[in-house]
Amino acid sequence: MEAIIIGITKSAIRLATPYLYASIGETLGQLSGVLNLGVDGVMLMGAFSAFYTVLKTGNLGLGLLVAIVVGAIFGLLIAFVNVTLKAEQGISGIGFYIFGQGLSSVLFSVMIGSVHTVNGFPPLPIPWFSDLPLVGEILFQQNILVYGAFALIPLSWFLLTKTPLGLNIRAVGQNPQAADSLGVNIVRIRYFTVIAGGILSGIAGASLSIALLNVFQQNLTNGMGFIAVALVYFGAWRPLSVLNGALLFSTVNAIQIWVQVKGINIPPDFTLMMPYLVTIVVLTAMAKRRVRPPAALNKPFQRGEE
Amino acid sequence: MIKNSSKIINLIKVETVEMRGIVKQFPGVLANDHINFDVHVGEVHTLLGENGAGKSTLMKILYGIYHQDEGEIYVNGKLVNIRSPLDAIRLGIGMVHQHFMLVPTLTVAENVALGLPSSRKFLLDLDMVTERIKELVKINGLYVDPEAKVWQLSVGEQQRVEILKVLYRGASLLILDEPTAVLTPQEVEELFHVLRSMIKRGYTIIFISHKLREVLSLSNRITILRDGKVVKTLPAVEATQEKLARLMVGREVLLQVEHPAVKLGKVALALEGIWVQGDEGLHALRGIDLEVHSGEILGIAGVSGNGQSELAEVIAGLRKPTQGKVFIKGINVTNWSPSQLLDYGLSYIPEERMRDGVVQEFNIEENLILKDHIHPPYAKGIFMNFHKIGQESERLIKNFDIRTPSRYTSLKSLSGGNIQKLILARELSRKPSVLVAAQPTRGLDISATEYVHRQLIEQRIKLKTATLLISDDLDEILSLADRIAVIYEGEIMGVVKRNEVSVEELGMMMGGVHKDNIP
Amino acid sequence: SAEAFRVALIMPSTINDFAWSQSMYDALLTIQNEMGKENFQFVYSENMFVVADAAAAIRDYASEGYNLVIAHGSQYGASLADIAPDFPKTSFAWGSTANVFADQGITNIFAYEPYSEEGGYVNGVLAAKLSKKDIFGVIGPIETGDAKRYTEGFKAGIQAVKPNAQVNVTWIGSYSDVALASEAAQTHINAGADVLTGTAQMTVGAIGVARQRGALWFGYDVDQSALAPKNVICSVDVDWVVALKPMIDLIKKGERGGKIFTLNLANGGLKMVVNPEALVGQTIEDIVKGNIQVKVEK
Amino acid sequence: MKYKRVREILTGLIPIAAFLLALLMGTMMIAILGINPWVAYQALYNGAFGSINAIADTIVKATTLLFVGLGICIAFRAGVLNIGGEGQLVVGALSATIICLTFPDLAGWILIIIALLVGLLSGAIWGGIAGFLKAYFNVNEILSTIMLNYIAVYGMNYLLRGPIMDPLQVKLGSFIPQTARLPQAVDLPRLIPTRLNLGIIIAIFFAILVYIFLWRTTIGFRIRMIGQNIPASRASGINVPKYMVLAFFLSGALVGLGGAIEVLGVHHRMFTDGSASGFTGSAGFNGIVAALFGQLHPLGTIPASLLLGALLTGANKMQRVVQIPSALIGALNGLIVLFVVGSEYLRRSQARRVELITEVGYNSKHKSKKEDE
Ligand SMILES: Nc1ncnc2c1ncn2[C@@H]1O[C@H](COP(=O)(O)OP(=O)(O)OP(=O)(O)O)[C@@H](O)[C@H]1O
Ligand SMILES: Nc1ncnc2c1ncn2[C@@H]1O[C@H](COP(=O)(O)OP(=O)(O)OP(=O)(O)O)[C@@H](O)[C@H]1O
Ligand SMILES: [Mg+2]
Ligand SMILES: [Mg+2]
Repeated sequence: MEAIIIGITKSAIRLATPYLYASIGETLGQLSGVLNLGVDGVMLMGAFSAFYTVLKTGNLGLGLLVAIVVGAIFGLLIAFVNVTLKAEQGISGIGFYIFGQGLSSVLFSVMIGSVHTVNGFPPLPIPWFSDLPLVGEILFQQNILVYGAFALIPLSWFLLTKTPLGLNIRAVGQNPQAADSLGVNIVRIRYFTVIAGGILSGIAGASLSIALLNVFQQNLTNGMGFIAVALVYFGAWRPLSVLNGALLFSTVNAIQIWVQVKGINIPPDFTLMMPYLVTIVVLTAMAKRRVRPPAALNKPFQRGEE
Repeated sequence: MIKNSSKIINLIKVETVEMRGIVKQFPGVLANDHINFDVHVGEVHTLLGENGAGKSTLMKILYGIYHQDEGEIYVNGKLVNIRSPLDAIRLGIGMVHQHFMLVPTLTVAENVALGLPSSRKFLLDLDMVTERIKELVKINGLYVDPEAKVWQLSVGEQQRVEILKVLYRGASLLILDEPTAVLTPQEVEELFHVLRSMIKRGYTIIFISHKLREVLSLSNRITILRDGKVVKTLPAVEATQEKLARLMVGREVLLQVEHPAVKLGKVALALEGIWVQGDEGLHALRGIDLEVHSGEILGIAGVSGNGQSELAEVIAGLRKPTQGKVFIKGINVTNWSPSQLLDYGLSYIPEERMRDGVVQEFNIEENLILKDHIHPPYAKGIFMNFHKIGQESERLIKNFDIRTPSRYTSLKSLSGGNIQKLILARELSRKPSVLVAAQPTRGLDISATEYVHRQLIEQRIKLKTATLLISDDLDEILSLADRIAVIYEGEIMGVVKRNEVSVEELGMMMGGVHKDNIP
Repeated sequence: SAEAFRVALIMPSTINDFAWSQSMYDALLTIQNEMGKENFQFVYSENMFVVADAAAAIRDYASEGYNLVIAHGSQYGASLADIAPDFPKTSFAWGSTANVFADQGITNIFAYEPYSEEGGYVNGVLAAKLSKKDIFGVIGPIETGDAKRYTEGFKAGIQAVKPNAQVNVTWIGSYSDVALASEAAQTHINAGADVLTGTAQMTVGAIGVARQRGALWFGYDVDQSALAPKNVICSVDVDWVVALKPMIDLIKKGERGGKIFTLNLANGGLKMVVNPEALVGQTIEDIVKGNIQVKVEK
Repeated sequence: MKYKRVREILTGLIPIAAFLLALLMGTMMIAILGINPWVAYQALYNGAFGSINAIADTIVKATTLLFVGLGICIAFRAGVLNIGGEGQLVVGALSATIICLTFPDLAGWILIIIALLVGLLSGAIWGGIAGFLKAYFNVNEILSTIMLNYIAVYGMNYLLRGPIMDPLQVKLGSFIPQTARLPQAVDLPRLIPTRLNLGIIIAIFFAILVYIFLWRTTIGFRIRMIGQNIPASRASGINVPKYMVLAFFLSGALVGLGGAIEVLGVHHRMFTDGSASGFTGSAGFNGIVAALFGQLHPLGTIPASLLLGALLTGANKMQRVVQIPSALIGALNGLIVLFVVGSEYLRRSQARRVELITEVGYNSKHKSKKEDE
């Protein structure tokens, strides 16, 4: 029994890792009023660039760095289109998704050509903690990017609630006119959050290609970016709830696989359906909580227009 | 530095501001047409003008929200280029906007701290901000709890937060765009008290209001705008209400509508023991009993935030009572849907005009039929009858004198007064048997106000409409209502005939003294 | 010189998917190298997972007078049956299936079908012999087509050697969800499996896990040992050449279609590619290094 | 006045300029891969319009895009984003297929009508669920539609692997996850001897219908109203949740119909490759783009769908001719989307300036059209 629990929770944690990066990134953007549906595209670019770097240099740190840079560049482009060009965010996001997916595949075809594996970040047991019973094995024998993903929750919470920047971010997403009238630079804040989102999406991709799966293949993320966006709504723009959402989704998925492995007789299609079904049902059950999206979400800012 | 101002704020001193030949063009409107305007330290300079005259635009230019197409601005004699609010703030200019600029989900302290560097660099220092705010509150007597979330505050309190924001930034020139529009007489008095003491301490104030009595009592100088041009600048001592009105409107205006008595019909609207929950969850109405006869205007007086809004919403069917019944023309309409009520002859002039009254992206024609588009003549079956809609709109635009280039103009580009006229046109043209009018003249200029008042009276005579008039403006209630009900913390302190009550008595009731306990 | 034989290939995934599509692409390359560029030319459309687009491609190639148009995906059958009659001079090939639409009076479609189960069976037997724990994990895309047949074969192979061994099967529900495939592998290993296998391109994720956690892997489609030299024991290489060569000859002879080519162990269409590095290589290395002393009684 | 007219036309050209700019970027990418862009783009053009078949394929692709785009228009106007197109297409197609397989003996045209209606209805329900969850349970529609897409796909895989799998497949033992071919009787009539079928006519008919619905009927008025201001809608007596569900319902209905028509018009059977896109070709997403290119206006979406359809069809030809990695086309399409959405703001602000040139001479007709957009 214990082994099963350990197995499932470890699976869940691995599965949740890329979602955490991407979802927190998206949360930042949305809190400041920018919706980005292009997460999946950026994840793919991050995944590819990190993988390529590691394949060529064997340097994991460098791979991660490259993913961060690529993510930042994409964040910059997304910010430019959505904030400066005030594009309809629902659609520009789709554009970035298609673009990132296409570009990463082209680069893969011309620069690598066929599937390879690399040695990704190895498990990094945390001294003392990793010896704890149960939790030790579950939580403290993961690789560094997994730790990073979970560290991100308190960090982002702190940023949003305890720092002036966080205050500005929340204000800009709720009432840009008010923030602007107090000299807050709306554009700068939104560029910041969106670029940060890009970076985190890049890392999310890297966590797949150089830490968890250690391979790259065209469309490696297989739509994870969209789930990540969905989880932001599940988490109602609160890092902790985003974590819950990611863990819920991933745990059900882990159980789902386990059910199949155990040969329990349900058509696989139905077990595969579960994570998605459960997520909706749970959220529906939580309908009572009246959370409103950031008032200015998906609304470009124009000084002087209420 | 200004003496006796708090040590925690260092004021940015403004001696003079001069705006020369300011021009601002909006699609279809010349909002400011070569305006010259100046203000000197220690004075209250009032901007007066009808809706759409260009007051807010001029001030938004001074505050860096718009940039002028032509003209220069001089601060302390130096030519300045104000590109953004930040520039204005740095120059010691602060603005309290006509439509509040607060983040409702944040606390007062957070709203104040917004956009300021933190003393603890990368950490918020809300405690310190809170301390300073308390300080400012003491010095200026603007009471408000720094830890409260803004959405929980009454309009008056929000007003103070806006002023605190400005003071906190060390501004010494305050632009107040219609600060009193949303305040009760008491609150206005308090505010003026604060402002006067600030003037003594070397602040300078640009004041915008439509209420002439206020203007005369506060201002040193008055500048009147019309159609984006300066009509005249004169010392307050040389001005009278009548004179100002004439200058603003360009014709005689009677500031008091005559109020012929009509014999009342039977009860059209009745509330029985109505209890209602407010947004904060507590009961906003606690057992309200009211009767309004057809042909009667019942005024609801009270300090804002005592349940007036909830009262209006309950009758309009937008809020469900937890207890009690509502009757219209003898029928129990409790829990009827808004649409049922509309069809049953209820009209509603909402307090939150922009939020509940109009659709900004729709054009004027569409806004005129928001409520009746499913009924003939506007609809043929499920189809809209644009021919009829066009005719009707043109008629209403003409009759209610809505100033617009065309009925296809989008509502956004109308000024406050015209928007209210549009709502009035829509609601009254429905020939309602019961009309709920919440703050119907808030933010309207005198001619528009006069217009609205006349309409309400006429309605009462012609259609025998039963009108529930909710207003923070006691003068308005006194000049329009047949009977006055005073509301305090969700309860009715008493219902009195207009000509049988003194302002003092009303004041006491508004303060929570029940009618029967008045000596 | 006689003009070159021209082939067009339409495939659902990419030429480097390390599975289904790549195996066919490699086959055509092989043939080209044998016959020479001047005698054999081919073009391809990859990622034609959108069936409507594939149909357009098929029609377009046919109208450009290619000798053979290969629709390398079972989902293309229907479109093929629509298009083939309009181009009686062109030959079409469809896989993997045993259906040439003779019932519809169509004569210019060849079919090819790997007996995936045979390869699966061999892998199963080897796996059974090598497993210490007698628990096995299979990771497939969706329970259908070649994946299904391969899996059935693999099971049968196991049963033959160890009747009461336990074979756990997981279906990923997609050909591309690498993350889920790798998590499935993890779970299999947690459930005690020490030997894994699977089909379709998303299994690269699973191979990575086998490599990381030291489980044995049995490959399918192509020789997958490159992905985990120490873990991939043996791969079933689907050698489409075995079907294509005779097909091409028939066409040159003037036949247009109607024949079904099977790829099995008998005709070498399925090749068992043993990875010299793993196990064998390991053992040799150990002996050479002296890690293993082989003692013989004199 | 003439000057204004010119400016208006120039403004209208902005998106097209952006489109060309994107192609220019693509040119560079292609050149970098060492391929002659001119040849590539020629192929692109030929693939889309080069032959009767090419044109037919373009239009066939556009048909589905148009149906989705129309659904998106309605949703957008109601202030909601429906990215559940993929799932709604699948559900619509599946249900239509099942109907045809269950009642093969019904007269062709009756069966066609029933199948299309069922497809429409089930798409509507699939969309309606998202609307219902949003309106009454405060579940964000982006989340629910994404989840519903996956649920639809797994449901499809289940049905096609078992319950409705082609018996022949079982007999042959190749277990290809697809249904039997539908009775010839339910094939949508072909307009010319190509894959071009009645579908496009139906789609255009519905485009006009949606236009009339949104701007000429009271229900459309209300849907547009809740999209702009919910409190005011409530105060005006509109049952906002009800109309939100309705909007999603209608949105899904159009998409579902699109799916049904794809089956009856093109594939004549249902099949899966494990994902939705094998059947939909990602029309569920591309339709959103089409709607935007069409200014979220039903009539504008017609040419937009054709353009996008041409692009996607031509792209495949481009791959065939110059043998570039197929993904490059994806990247290119992405660029085009980005450049066009990016240029939107420029166009708007330009349009506003043109407006500013003069307010006189309102021609009510011309103006009311403006308001539509
Ligand atoms: N952002 C804008 N876009 C277009 N027109 C505008 C804009 N802001 C103001 N206007 C127009 O400019 C004119 C002046 O508006 P402004 O708000 O300055 O009037 P005001 O004097 O403040 O009126 P009120 O007393 O109602 O506040 C009005 O006709 C208004 O319609
Ligand atoms: N990437 C893909 N997208 C869509 N369909 C695919 C894809 N890969 C394979 N298929 C289809 O699924 C069926 C089985 O493919 P799969 O990859 O499972 O083959 P396999 O199990 O590796 O065996 P073989 O390579 O011998 O077919 C094939 O007929 C093919 O049409
Ligand atoms: Mg104003
Ligand atoms: Mg294969």
